[in-house]
Amino acid sequence: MSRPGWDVPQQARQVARRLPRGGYVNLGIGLPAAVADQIDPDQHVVFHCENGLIGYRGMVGGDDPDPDVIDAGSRQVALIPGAAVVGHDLSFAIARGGRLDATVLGAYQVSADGDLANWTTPAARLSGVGGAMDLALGAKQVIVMMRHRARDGAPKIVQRCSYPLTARRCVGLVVTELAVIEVTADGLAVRQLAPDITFDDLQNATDAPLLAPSATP
Amino acid sequence: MSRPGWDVPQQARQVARRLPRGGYVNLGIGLPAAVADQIDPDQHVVFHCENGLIGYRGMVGGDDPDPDVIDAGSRQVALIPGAAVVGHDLSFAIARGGRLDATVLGAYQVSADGDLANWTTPAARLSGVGGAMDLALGAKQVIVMMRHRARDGAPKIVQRCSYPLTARRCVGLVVTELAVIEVTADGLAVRQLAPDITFDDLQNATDAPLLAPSATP
Amino acid sequence: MTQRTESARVALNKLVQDPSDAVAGIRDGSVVLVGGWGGVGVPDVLIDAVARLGASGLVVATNNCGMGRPADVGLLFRNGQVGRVIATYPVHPAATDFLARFESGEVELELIPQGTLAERLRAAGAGLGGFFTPTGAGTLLTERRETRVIDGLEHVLEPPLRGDFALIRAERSDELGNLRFRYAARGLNPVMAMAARTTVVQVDELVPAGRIHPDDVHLPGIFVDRILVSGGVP
Amino acid sequence: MTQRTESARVALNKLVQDPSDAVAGIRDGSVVLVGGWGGVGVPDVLIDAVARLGASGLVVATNNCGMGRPADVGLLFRNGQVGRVIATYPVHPAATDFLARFESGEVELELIPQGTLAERLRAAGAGLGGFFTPTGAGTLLTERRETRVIDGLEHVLEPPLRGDFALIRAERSDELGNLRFRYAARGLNPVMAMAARTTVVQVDELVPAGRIHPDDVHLPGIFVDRILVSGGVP
Repeated sequence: MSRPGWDVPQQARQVARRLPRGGYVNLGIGLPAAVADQIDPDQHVVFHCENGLIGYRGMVGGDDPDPDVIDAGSRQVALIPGAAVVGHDLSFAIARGGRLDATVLGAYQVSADGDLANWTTPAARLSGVGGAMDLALGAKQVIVMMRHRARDGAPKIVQRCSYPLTARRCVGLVVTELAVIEVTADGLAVRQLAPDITFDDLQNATDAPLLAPSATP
Repeated sequence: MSRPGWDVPQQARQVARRLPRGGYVNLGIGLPAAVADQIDPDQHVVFHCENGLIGYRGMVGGDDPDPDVIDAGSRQVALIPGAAVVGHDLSFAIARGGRLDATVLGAYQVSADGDLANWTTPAARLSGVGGAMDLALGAKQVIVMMRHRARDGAPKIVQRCSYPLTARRCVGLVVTELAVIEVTADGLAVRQLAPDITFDDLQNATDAPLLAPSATP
Repeated sequence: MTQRTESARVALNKLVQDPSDAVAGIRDGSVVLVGGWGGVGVPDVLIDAVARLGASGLVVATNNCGMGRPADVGLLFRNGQVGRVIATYPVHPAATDFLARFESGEVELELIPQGTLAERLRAAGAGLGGFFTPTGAGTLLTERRETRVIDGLEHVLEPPLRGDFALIRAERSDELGNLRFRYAARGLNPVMAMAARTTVVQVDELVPAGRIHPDDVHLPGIFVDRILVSGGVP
Repeated sequence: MTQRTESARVALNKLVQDPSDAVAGIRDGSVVLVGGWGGVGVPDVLIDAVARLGASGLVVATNNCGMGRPADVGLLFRNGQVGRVIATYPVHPAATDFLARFESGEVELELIPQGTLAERLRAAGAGLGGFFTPTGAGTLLTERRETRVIDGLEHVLEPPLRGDFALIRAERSDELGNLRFRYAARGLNPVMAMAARTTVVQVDELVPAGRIHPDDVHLPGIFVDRILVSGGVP
């Protein structure tokens, strides 16, 4: 069954091409992991993983998997020439000390003013937080990569988060399978729509009001 | 002109033989540096230097001096097999985190209850502190190695320090050229006298009352 | 007149032959820091030895709560040995033993951000009394923490996290306990070694003193008390 | 809507050819962290470049205040470029330039314990708002610090020490700025690199990316902004 909008590799490419050239970028678990597979090597982005690997890429044909070379979701990856390894203390000093140009994180909810909720739900009796709070607060730019709606169809881009927050006013860009949306001082500005998606489709799938591409500078 | 009591190598041997077998020991600048030259290798003491070298020894004939292998006083030393190097952050985490079995420090004054003054004098307009406070507070045992009197003849083992303190109640043992003195709950207990020194000589050179060897358990 | 009463760490004779000797001294209620991140850097033989030891009511600090491997930290939950766990990501679907104990109320969970876990361990190792961090401020996870606004940003005061024991894993050790880790298997292992009163390392390979260049040591042996050479639980 | 406004550190094009480019941006009043401990690990070419640049009223953090070498931190005192210095051991007899400026009241000194200097730098690098330490509590050096009794021991609250620039020296760098240091020349260089908004490294040798094994990197290039290859001031 085909779903509307970009598939995961296409969505990951939308994130990848917006990453700062030559920047250091952390990728969270889940959908964001796919960005490492879609980056143009000429962008010279260096990926940081919370586990202490700095400088990795997605596996390609011919790569030998190494059980100790994995990403945040324990997926096999490969190291680039010039990679470095640190322990978790230094890995998170990097994240918390403001050294990451961007982090790409999954989310349960993002609000119109960039609040992020991505570690627990009101119904959850048990949650994991991992590096979400460290990264959301420490990275220079927080990019959310997620499905546009929750499994039950509820919009995840909301006027105000109803889920417990990870950090306030931290998200700068949201990339879903339907669109690329920037969090601006004026509101949520649609920067790009997936080919088969109209602005009205998008607004219908979104709780917070959106600014149409033509209406945004 | 010969001075009474032990010479520096002899004094250093008095310190060295009291270091815990197989222990990690920091040596301060000045007189304490000589302890590295006098240790019995069979004690397997590992010397830690505030500059991040762990596992060094005094130079012996045939050693090649290396400009980057120096002790806290910038004196050339050599590394033992099994040496390790860390940065200052980790070197002082070791000192402050309680990993050192002992530190040997110089002093201006030591009080009867083990207060240490070794970084400045009341007259000084300018002082250096280095790692003195970190080590005095962090090491499991603080051994002071110093001349028994100041250059002006003033006793340095005093009832109460008149100089600004480095740390309170930290000194466990004082080794001067005249004697080895332990700081005990009952007072300053003389553990050993230099060969040509009497207890009365020692008491005359000392501001605080001493417990004679026979009077101490 | 020493201020600290921990037993001396000696550079000598750190090698232990038997897993039970490696974990000797862990008692009911001990605070045990368990290294490993996901499936890498896991001290499985030491965890297995704690399971055989049978101490209970342990307070365990760990990144995960089990990944379904034969002897990861999940084994301690399966055995009912854990009273409280401090973890960052306990929700892996394979952490079924933890889940069962958590659901039944037998295990109390303190969930903390991963960077805060690493920093609290390091603070203990560095002899700090605590630190202010903005991470987690204003969230459910830090509701009981003291807060302070520093440079316009809300911070929480986090205490050091000290362990009675750290169980860690390294690729290689020399006779003095100088360690090398391999890629992502480094993880929390070094900071946990710093934070514990007694640090036990499981290593794949032991080499003579001097074989690891001093500038190539990842964690100096001063943080290591016992070395067990073992390639892992079969 | 980013929270931090520092310019991006890029993995690309870190190499600079000229010492003046290496220190470009240091202005009157900049906070400059200067690596080196005693006579080792001293970024002499970078210090010399700051002397030629001529910025004044600098706030300098350093272990020593000069050892009488041609281009150690003493040169900045000789030139009258330093307004305030944060140091642990400024009393070396060869620190004559510092001494003269200190005696005349031109330079203000903040004397701090060496471990506190390292820890304050690291706290800045790790994004902490400050930390409690027992070191220096109850002494003249911490009279103005907030204090708190933790576990029965008096602690002082120490703030992070962030630099606008760090000038450091390493033995070797690869093209991405991954660094190796040599023995005691490591010193404060890595934590200073962590603590500065812009970190400049003087290296003896540059090697291609991939030449340093990932597990052998002492300080990852993410902390390094500019690389100058130079064997030192002649």
